[in-house]
Amino acid sequence: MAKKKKKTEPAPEAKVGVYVCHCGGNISDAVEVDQVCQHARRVPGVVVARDNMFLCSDPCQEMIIEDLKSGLVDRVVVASCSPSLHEATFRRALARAGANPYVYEHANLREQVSWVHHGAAATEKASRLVAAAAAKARLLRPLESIRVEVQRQAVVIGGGVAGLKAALELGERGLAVVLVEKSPFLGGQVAQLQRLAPFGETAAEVISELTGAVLKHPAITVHTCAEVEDFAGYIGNFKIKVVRQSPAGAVYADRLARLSRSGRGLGEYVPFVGVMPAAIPEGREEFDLEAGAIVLATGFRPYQPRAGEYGYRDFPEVVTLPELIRQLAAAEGAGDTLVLNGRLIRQAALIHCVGSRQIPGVHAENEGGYLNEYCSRTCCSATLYAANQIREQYPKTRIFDFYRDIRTYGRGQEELYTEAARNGTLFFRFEAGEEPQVSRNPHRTSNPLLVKVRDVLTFGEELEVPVDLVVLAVGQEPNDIAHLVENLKIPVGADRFLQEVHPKLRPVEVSVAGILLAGTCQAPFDVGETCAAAGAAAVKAAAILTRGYVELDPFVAEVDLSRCVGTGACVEACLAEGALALVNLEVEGQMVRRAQVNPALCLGCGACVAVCPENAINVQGWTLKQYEAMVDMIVSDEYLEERAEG
Amino acid sequence: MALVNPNFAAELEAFGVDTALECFNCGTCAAICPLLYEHFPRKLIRYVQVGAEKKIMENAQDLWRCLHCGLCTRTCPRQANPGELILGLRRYVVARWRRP
Amino acid sequence: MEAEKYAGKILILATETCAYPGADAVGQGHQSYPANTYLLRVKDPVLFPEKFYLDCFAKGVAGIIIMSCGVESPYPGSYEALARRIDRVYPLMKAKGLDIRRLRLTAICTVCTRAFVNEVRQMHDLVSELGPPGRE
Amino acid sequence: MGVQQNLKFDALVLGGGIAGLEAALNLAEQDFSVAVVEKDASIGGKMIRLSKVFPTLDCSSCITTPKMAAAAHHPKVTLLTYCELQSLERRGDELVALITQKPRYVDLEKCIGCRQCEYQCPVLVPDAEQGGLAARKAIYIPFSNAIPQKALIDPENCILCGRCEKVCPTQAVDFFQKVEDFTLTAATAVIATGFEMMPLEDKVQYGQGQIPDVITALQMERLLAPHGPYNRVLRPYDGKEPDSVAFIQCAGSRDQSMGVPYCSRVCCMYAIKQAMLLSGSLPLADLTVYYLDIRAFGKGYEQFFQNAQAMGVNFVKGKVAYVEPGEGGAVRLRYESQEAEGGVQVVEHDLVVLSLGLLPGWTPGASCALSTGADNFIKTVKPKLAPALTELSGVFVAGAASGPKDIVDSIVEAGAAAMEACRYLAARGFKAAG
Repeated sequence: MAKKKKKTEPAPEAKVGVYVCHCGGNISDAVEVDQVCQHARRVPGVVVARDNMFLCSDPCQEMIIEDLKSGLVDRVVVASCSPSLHEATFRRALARAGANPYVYEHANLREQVSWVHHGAAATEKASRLVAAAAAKARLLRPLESIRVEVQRQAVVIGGGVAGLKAALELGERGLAVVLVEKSPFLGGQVAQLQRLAPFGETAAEVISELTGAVLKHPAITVHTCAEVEDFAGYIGNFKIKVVRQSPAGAVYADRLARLSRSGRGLGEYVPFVGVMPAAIPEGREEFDLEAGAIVLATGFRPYQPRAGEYGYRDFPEVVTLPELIRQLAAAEGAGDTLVLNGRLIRQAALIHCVGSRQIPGVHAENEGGYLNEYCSRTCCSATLYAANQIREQYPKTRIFDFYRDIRTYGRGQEELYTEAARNGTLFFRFEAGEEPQVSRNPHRTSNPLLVKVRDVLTFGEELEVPVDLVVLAVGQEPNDIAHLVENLKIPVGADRFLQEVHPKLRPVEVSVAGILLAGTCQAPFDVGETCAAAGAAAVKAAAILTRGYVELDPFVAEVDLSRCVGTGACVEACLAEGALALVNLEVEGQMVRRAQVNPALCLGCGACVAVCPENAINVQGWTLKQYEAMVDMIVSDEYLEERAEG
Repeated sequence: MALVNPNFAAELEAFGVDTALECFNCGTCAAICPLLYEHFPRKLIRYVQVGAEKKIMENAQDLWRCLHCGLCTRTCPRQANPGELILGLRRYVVARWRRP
Repeated sequence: MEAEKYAGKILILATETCAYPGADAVGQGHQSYPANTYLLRVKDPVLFPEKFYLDCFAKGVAGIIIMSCGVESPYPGSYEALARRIDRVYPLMKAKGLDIRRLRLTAICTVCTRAFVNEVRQMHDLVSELGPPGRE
Repeated sequence: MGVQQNLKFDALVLGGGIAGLEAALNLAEQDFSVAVVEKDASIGGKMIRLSKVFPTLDCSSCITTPKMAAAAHHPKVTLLTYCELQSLERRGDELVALITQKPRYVDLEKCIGCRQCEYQCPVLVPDAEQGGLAARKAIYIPFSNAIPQKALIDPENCILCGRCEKVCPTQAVDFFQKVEDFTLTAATAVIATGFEMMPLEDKVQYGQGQIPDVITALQMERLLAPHGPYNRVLRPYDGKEPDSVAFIQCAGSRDQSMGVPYCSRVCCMYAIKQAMLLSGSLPLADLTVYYLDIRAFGKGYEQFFQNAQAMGVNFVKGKVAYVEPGEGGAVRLRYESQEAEGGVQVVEHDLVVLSLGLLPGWTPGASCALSTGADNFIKTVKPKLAPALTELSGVFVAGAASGPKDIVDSIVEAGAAAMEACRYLAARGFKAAG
């Protein structure tokens, strides 16, 4: 592909069409779109400049297609929102017109102009950016995308519900799947629960069904005690180095002890443990996996309250909701009153939003300097579910629920709230910054703790509730996967969860093609939402894997043999092993040493471009000449001077 | 600083006040009430919820302003029957008046 | 911007995986910054030879901010190569009488909105203080 | 449109809103053939009718149109608009759908979308697409970015003057078009029938639609949309710029007295979003949201809510009990302020937006063996492990068809439903090409 002699000069016949979008006012409220078009018409090579309310709409795409088909234009510049949203849309439109999708350049007038600048300056900047794009477009040449064969295997990282569900979906779709789980267990955080809000399915049935199907599935291989050590490659051909070894330290000691106490064997579900599918490896084992797509399902961990937060650690009677769930499972069932660890619980307080919905300036940051500003989504329902469970089983145990907002948004959830009220749970509402205070009970009641609150529902009065137990409804935090994030080079949001490309356009994809997000590594979700997210990640992975190939952008280095003199500087500068080499070639009857690119391995970074004394090597679609032409347009005032033309 | 008494609501059941805890304090009853009187009737319902016995006695006169128009009961989103609760509270107050 | 103040053009070379989406995030947050800034999307600024920067100043560009991915570059080793190159550009700038602060190498991530605006503001203040390139 | 006696596809998607389109595209990306059956004259669903969307505030159209275009151009996707499902039943390995093609009175093949007919038509009708706040003609293209970009006649209002027929350059107008029934067989189906907004007429306390400056949230979407009825936010009563706008949350949701006990899930966020957009277009206006609980539960939602508070939007805890006309087009509200010094408040606002709840867009009734939950949305049988699963084997559900849902959750569910459908097809020997 790189051997043909190509023109590097502007194609004299290049006919650039410029299309400027109003974005329904998003752009046109700040930028004089018709002026931008007027300016564009004076840019060399531009044959037509049009504007429209919504360029991305079907009729407008048709308009561009028509201009291409009629031969009016052969290069297209669209000036609209960020290319991350619509560059692909318009490239596809070019393809539909029978044109090469790469004779296209995008100018970002929304995120980088109209949303950040105003007045004449905004219009001037827009005009210059459009002119620069047109100048680049003039130098664009048709490119062919690179077709890469795909390893028809997916690797799923994480063996919780999200990972299991994604693996099962792909396995059932007929694709090979390898699931890699760090701990010795499958089932993740859900295995730390008992019954699931709002409908009361058991964690046992949910996990057993998933692990049962996954472990016997011929297309799915499961590795526990396994961690991703190293990662390389690209969509279709990822290479993952996995290390399998006995987990260091005593992190899983409690669960292993519970497992052995239970008397259950490998593959069987044990409450608060999960399913251990295989024995813990003796030594250290390393192996490489190949994958066409990767599903990340690294999950969450419950927020761990700081010592002293609502009396946590100060008073043994203060527990988190996951701790309560565990204690409830072991609670003695006798009588109408709940007994936990031998203590009678006559009155219990549940406090919402612990470690969630924190507000800068109101709440204290943690040691890492973080605030969890987000809502953890699942705690309201989980808390109310626990309240109802206690009230039904132990009607003499009173429940007091302290909330900021009750967020029972989903199907069957508002019913939990209604049910809690019906069964006598008493609610108090507090404002952020006026959290309930938990202290030793100074009153002469036998309840050890006292919860004080300024209650919005009681007209702002200060109320006191003596209790035997305080339960903190802790939120979700992403698991610490710094090593993986670093290895895979995937973005993390300000909330520390993994960041999708766009919440609506590409909700389960990250900026690295071929890597998909499933479940609570992305945001707090409940089990149903997690399974939906896993399904969505699986469907995208399946789309990559089922065809057996993917097409990649052709933005790789290309040698201009008419200029290359074989200095080898590029080969020295190249950052990708094997992407560039000096080879013997016959050029005009002479055997010479010339640079040659391996397009499948070339990263397209351009390290070679800068060092070539002849400018004989360039990244296709991003050439130095194109950048120079763009700078020329940015500094030029010629096309802006309208008065000269009247 | 008032101590919450969760047993109070149960005591009132004898007077027919048995849906007070179903109220989620949205304020519809207070706003729809043609008396347009402060927080009535939610105020008394909330006092039942938290067991503020004394407050109910202090505000007992409010109970007799109610016209039984039924608007609160008809519009209550939780169908907690505020009109009926007011009647029950009247019975309670009558029974308790000057009887410790 | 006040009309009389010099607002020379600032070129921003923004990596498509880090700084470019970072600039988009600034836009999504509607945080305004000086408009004399022209952002070019690049796969990696390691592509540009020394001469490119000098040519830009010769053409009248008053300041250049390279917004790279830093050490998080998707192209391992590219940041180091870039940093070495910029170190070679500085003496060349000095030789031409250009204040070397007109060229800045930074790392901006996809959510570094505050850092983005700060960099732009600082360069904007600098070039309005220095005036057109070559006249410092 | 020609007579289509029996069409055959791998998959049927019922509903061409964002969930249906996403499901269809995911199926098509694995090379399965898909038919999208849409009851409206354009695909795009509710989303294409919105202004900007939370929490990113990007323009809804800009996100919907590429999906619409992608579906329209995908070689594996067939769009059947203006079609009503009569019945859907399983016959052995096949799902058989009986579908009615409603007459557009315009030949889809011939119409070039030039709108000459629309310009000539003398009949003006309130345009439902603009919340009834602007007019359209009796022959019309549904809205600017509709797909297909083709006209249709509204027979209720057409006076049969024939002007459109005369002016049409392609002779596409056909007054004799009839209802056509056809069957469609598929191996699997995804139900993505979405939601409808609760009718305002049902709400006695909120004026039953008789108070001019009490509008629905969807009408506010149109007022905020750049291509809306007035191109700016004006109140419908007298065209004045409102100085104070109120949002009434739970106007029909979480309310057993109104027959909808469930939470409609999206109203908090869309009200916050509308308030934020209003603070941009009416910077001096007072904006107040009356609420019971703010349910900002999704990714980035709570931060969005906090931003709205920081921007000066007032949030008042309390359910508005009653709405009545005030002086000069104002709207009077009554609510209880829960502050100690509060009590019942009677306040006036220039414009009031009702955050009406969501009802199912389609209920199967006798047309198919799917049942619904107590909330009348499609029942799912395995809400935890397989949220897309319905009672009928091979029939999956996505988006608001199984309960109110925001766009992000609908799109993710559409992916999950498509995955279930793909694996269902794979298990039955349907081979995706490639």
